[in-house]
Amino acid sequence: AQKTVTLPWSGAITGPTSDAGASYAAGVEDYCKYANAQKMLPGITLNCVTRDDQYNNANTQRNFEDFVGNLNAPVFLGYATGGALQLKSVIQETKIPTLTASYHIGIIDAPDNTYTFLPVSSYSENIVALMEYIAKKERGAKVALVVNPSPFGRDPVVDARKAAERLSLKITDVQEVGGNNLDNTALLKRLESQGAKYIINQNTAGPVANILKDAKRLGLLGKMQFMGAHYTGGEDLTKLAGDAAKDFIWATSYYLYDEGNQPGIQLVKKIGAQYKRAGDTIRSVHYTSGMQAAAIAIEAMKRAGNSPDAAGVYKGLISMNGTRAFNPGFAVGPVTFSAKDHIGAESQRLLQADATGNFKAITGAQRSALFQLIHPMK
Amino acid sequence: MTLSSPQPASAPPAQTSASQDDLTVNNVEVVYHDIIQVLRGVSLTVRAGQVTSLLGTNGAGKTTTLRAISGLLKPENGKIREGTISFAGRTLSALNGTEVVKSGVVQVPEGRRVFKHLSVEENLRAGAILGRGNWHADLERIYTYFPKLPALRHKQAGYTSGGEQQMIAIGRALMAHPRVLLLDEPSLGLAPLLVAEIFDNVRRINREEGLSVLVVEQNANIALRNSDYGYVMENGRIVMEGLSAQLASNPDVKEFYLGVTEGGARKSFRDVKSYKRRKRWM
Amino acid sequence: MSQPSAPQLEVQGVTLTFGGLNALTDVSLTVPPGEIVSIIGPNGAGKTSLLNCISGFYHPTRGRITFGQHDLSRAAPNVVTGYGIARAFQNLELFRGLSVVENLLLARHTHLRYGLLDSLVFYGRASRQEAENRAYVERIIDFMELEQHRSHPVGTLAYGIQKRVEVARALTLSPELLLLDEPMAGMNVEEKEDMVRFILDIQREQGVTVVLIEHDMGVVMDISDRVYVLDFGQLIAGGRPEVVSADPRVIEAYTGVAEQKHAVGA
Amino acid sequence: MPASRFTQTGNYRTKYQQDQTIFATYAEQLSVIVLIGLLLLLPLILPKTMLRDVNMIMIYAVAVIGLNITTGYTGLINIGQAAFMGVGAYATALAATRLNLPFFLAIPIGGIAGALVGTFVGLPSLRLKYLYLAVATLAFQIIFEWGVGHTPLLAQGGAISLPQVQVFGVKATFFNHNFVWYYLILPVLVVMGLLWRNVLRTKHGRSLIAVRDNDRAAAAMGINPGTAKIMAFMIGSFYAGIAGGLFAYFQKAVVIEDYGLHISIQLLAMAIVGGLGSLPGSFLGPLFIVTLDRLVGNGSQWLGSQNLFPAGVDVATALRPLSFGLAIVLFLMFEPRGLANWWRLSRLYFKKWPYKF
Amino acid sequence: MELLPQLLIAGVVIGSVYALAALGFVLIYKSSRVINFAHGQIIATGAFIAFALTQRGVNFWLAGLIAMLATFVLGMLIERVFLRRMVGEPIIAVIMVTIGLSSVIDGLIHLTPYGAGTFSFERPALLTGQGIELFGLPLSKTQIAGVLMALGLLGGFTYFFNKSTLGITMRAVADDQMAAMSVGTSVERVFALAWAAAGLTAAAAGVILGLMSGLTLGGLAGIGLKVFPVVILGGLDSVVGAIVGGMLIGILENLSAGYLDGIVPGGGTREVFPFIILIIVLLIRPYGLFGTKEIERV
Ligand SMILES: Nc1ncnc2c1ncn2[C@@H]1O[C@H](COP(=O)(O)OP(=O)(O)OP(=O)(O)O)[C@@H](O)[C@H]1O
Ligand SMILES: Nc1ncnc2c1ncn2[C@@H]1O[C@H](COP(=O)(O)OP(=O)(O)OP(=O)(O)O)[C@@H](O)[C@H]1O
Ligand SMILES: CC(C)C[C@H](N)C(=O)O
Ligand SMILES: [Mg+2]
Ligand SMILES: [Mg+2]
Repeated sequence: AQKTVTLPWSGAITGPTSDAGASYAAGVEDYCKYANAQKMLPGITLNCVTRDDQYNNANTQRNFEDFVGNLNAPVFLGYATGGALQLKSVIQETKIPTLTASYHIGIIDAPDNTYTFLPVSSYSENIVALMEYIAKKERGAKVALVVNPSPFGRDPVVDARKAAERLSLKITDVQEVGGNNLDNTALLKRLESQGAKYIINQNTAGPVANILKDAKRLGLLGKMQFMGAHYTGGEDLTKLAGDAAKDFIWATSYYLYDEGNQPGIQLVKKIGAQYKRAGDTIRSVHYTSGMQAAAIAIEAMKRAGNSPDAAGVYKGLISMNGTRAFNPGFAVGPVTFSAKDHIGAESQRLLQADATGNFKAITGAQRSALFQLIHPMK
Repeated sequence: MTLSSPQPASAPPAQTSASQDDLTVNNVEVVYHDIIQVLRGVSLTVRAGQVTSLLGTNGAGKTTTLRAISGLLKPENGKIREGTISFAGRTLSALNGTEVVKSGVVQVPEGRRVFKHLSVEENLRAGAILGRGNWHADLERIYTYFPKLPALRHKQAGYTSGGEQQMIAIGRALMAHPRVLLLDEPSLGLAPLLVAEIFDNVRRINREEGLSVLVVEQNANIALRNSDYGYVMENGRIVMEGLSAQLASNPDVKEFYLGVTEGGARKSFRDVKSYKRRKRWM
Repeated sequence: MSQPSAPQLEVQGVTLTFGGLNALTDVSLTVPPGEIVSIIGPNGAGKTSLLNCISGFYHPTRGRITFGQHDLSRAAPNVVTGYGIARAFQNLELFRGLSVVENLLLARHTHLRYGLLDSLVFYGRASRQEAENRAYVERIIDFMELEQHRSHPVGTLAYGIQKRVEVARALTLSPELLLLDEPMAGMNVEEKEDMVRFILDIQREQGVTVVLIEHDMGVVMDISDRVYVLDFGQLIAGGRPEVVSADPRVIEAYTGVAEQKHAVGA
Repeated sequence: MPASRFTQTGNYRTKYQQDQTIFATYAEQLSVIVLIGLLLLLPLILPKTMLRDVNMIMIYAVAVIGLNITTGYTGLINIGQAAFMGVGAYATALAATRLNLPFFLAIPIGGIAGALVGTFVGLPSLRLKYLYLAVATLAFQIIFEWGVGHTPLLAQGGAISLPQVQVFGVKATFFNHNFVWYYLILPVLVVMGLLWRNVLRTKHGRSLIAVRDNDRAAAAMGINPGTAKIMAFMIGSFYAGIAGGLFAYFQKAVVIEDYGLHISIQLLAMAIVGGLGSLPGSFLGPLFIVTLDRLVGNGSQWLGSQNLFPAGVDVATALRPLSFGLAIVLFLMFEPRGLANWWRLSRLYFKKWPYKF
Repeated sequence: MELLPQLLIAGVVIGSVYALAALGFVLIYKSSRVINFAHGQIIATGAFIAFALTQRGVNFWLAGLIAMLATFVLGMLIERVFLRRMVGEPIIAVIMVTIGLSSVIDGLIHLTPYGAGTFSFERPALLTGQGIELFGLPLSKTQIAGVLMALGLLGGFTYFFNKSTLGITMRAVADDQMAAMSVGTSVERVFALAWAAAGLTAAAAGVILGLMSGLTLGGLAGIGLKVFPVVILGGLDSVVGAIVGGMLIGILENLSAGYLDGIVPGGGTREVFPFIILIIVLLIRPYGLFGTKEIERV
């Protein structure tokens, strides 16, 4: 008989960061349905549940309790940094393997980090990679960090400082800028007066787009190089910032929609068409990342065989290494996990936006060696 | 010239001739909140060009009567359950406040209610909202009736004294070119001299503009002295009416409203007895 | 200074200014214990302002007000109340949503002496005192003949009754000095007579000193022991009623006639 | 004893002290005992996720009583009650994690911290009225959120995890968490409710109402309006602080988002729907708002699957604020006295039963 | 150092958007003493209506105009359906109705495709290209248009309230509704008009805001919160206060971002600075720079 196993996701389909969350949810849901259609898990029907928590932790918790307490989900797909941090101790207690959309390194830091995993490289690693790139281009360059006023934004600052020290870059300033910022003149003028030449963003696309537009108006785009971690870039950014996004450098582990030759992207297009998603949704990198998370979870269940319970899924996850690494093709490298390694696709690329708003790779897929030095795991 | 009045006023002779421009209240019953009955069949007439006074104890329903006429019951959750009110061929009881003012009946509310934060002049201009005539000229007209006001024109009305506020309130009502003016206790809290001044002014406007006036008063003395005809109201009913002079000599009115003994001497408040004579109409 | 049974109210050279406008200019007067003292004067003369100064709602710009040994010039209203001075307002200041009983109970606030902790447990002290003061309130209700309105929200009562509640509430404070600001405004002769009777009883039976603001010269002349006249913020006369009413300056500024003739007709 | 104490229809009291009682008739006293009995059994019959909602309702009820104290009874509009909850939550979290205090001490510390901050924030109420005060509390809410975000000690708004508690040898775990906390929250709520009910029948309670109705007249009664207002803020935010402390443990971690402006507004909505200035309303309001939210949430899952709406529309997200807002608006328009009024009417009905009125 | 003048200018620019948003607030408060917590949502509605129209090929300016008309009607409807019944109710009840409405409108917008996500206007020809430069600070044409629009509307309304009979009447209604009725004013019409006018200015603010920094529901509606420091500083019932308050808050925000952010770890002081100012203003001068002081006499 068919067993039913719940694959649950809770995140911001609406509310703050919903621009990312809505597409991400679609990715999770569609891949899950696709897995059912493909009978990926023999003898098992997935119950695909995506629930909006409106970026509200109380809702996230409630969803988690429902998923685990009532639906017996063996795995949890989460979303926001705040919710993930709040759930850490509960996850530790319930031993539910968890993958979040937030690539906040603190989620997999001790304590209570046995069962949490990042699907791809962390924000911190994104930023360190960007800094390595800067250091290669210009010795002793002045760098400023502009981050979201939340744990999500602040998190990579510590590692960035450490990296700067090793790379002898100078961090001139760290500023918090949120979604309500309507005018960045003062911010940019200050950064300019400090002589900062590289501005690294850790934010969502909206605030970054506003900064880019103001920088363009102030004629600063030529003088400053703007760059950012995973959630700053992509279609969202070019849609919002228009030509001001030109030359923006973006660090991410994912393949992009216009890389149609990649098998992962072909799958994205196929599934998107099959479930009649809007063009914008399919093009969004968050749709791809949703699929990545779902794919990892489903693969782990598959490896758990006929006991897809939490323990089985955990074992499935940490078996993904060496020859048994999992490569669904959505990100630039294979997903590898072990008891110690909780970062899936560590490799990432830097991409730069051209005049038409398309991001083109300027580096190959690589890991940041420096990051492992400044933030060793366990 | 601003002083010219549209209709030279010679006081109409007696109570007999009914005119088109009489304001008549016919057997009106009013309830608040659908249950509290306050008026129990009130009928009265305000003759064109005359000053009519309406006396009565606290809570008798005088203010309610004025509200019924001026269409201001609704905001207080009151409504006319029975009866009609008509003026100049129109049935006022079917109209809302704005329409009543348009048809020429304007009320000066109890307690004056000037617009505290507006200047004196703006208060008056707010009275000209219906846009009858030229408000510049009207302002001058009001200032001739109340010569104290021009000096205060830019002062905030909230900071003027009680008497001045009463003048502002009456002036404001006059800006709408009413044909009937309803005054609710204009003497409330005013010093004797001011009361006299206000009533002099009302009389003068009544004469010069041929304006009919219905004045509700507690100060029966001055009201009867300055009106042509009067009504006495108690418990939501008219209990007595007559020419003002006749009313003033009625023994009951003397005792209960004018505070004079039957002999004609003023009673002293020091000697009030606990035992009270019953009113004859009760 | 000798200590009379009830303290005496003393207003010394009080000036009150509102942004350039002098509401009161150098006003001095005395209210001896046990008397009924009236303050009259045209509208805006500053009568209410003077009362406000006494009861702590305004503070005089210059000058001093004392009540016994208490200096009132800078005291807050609730402090003044604590000294035994109660007030009924010109424009009703009742707790409109509360019943008559509740309004009067509030006036017992300073007579209830228990702390927040007593309140939290409501046992013993709090409970006992509440009951005692409730009894006191009922006596005032009887005295002011408010029985039938006892549990009605005051906002729904007729204006005249509300005025009476206002006085009753002031009386519930068990004051030594009672300040009444036009308690008879808007009443007809009959109702005024009732109110006068209450005021006289309060003064005679309870020995309360009364300061009364009133426009009805009949009432003022009949019941006052002493009358002060304000005009444009200045004290223009003061003394026995019959003397004051004959003062030409008073006639000119206020009454307009030598003696209030209640003759009828024009 | 007269049988009439069972079905008393009129007022037969002979002592003023009898007027003070909360539950006047035996019938009423009995019904309270039955109610408490039922409440004690509730977790045994309720599905698990609903138990979580009930716990939330009870915690919010504590905060709403507090909000009612400032806003309902004293008339000081407070758009920052969630921030006071937050103060309590953070204080509790610090006490539990830094001082290693047990929960029964850490939670009162939250209350005290709430009261202290509340007293301070209440100071502007000495000068401000109505809307202006409302705006000041709104400002406090925003300053609080910003301040937490800039305080490393408070994890800058990130999670501070709280330890699991152990009561009478029972350790709270993921699976009995709601169950254990139900029995911890319920008594707190009952006690907090009773305490306030007591204050209400004393001079302190009356003085707050007096200040709300007419602060000048209150001053003339010898009440210091300033003290009364500060006291209202103090007690109100004490309740909020206790609620915050409970919430911190209940959520297992403190994060700033749980104490944001939208929660303040939700608390206000609960107070209003329940009935401003009413104790039963403080329970009914949270019950109604949370239940409504759950019903609409579940309902829209079904609706969403019907494909009636354009792509990109999440039905639940649309309908939840919509229904929440409509609930507030409709209550204010048609039943401004809130659910408490229905409660009162139904009680009256049973009091007079079997006679109709 | 030219930083200071540049910060001031940038402050004025953003301040004029605040002023525009605040104007609608003031219009409603001035005539009905209602604080409208749903103003941000009305601004968002206006912006999204304009955006939806441009998406369907309507000319930008025409779309803006239609949006203003639409929110004009929306304002009127809100007054008619919800607020009219609330006349005479306690302040908190009325405030809460507007808070409730803000949720309702939020929900309604979520029912459209515009509830989630970020969008931006196709800039019209007139507003593209080089703007001007002041003290070395380049200003875009959009910004200049915003400032002009704000000043124009605000000037117009100032004149209206002080000089026209209808304007005076609107103030009179705010002061004492019953008295206003007694001289024949239709209080209902005045309220409806105030809400409608507020709606109209809201769409204007929304479109300008959308041009400047993109359209997200949260961002647009959030402006409703930013407006509080503005109106408290300027005076809740003063149109002039809205301009001055808006500009001042804009300037102060920029100054704090320019100078304080360097001192405060993490910066972001502009988010909170206006609210600190708000509290200070409330304590020193609760009725703001230009607001009317309540007359309170016992
Ligand atoms: N809005 C209202 N709702 C309920 N009852 C009301 C309302 N207005 C007046 N009443 C009641 O109606 C009765 C008559 O009131 P009204 O104001 O007409 O009396 P009045 O004769 O003008 O008295 P006064 O001389 O005190 O002004 C009173 O008993 C009053 O309590
Ligand atoms: N709070 C205030 N602010 C400014 N001016 C005030 C204030 N209170 C009173 N005044 C002014 O002080 C003067 C005296 O007012 P007051 O109310 O004392 O007069 P009154 O003699 O009681 O008059 P009435 O007989 O009308 O009650 C008036 O000119 C009034 O405008
Ligand atoms: C999941 C994301 C959109 C990131 C989100 N801002 C966070 O809190 O981490
Ligand atoms: Mg009346
Ligand atoms: Mg006075």
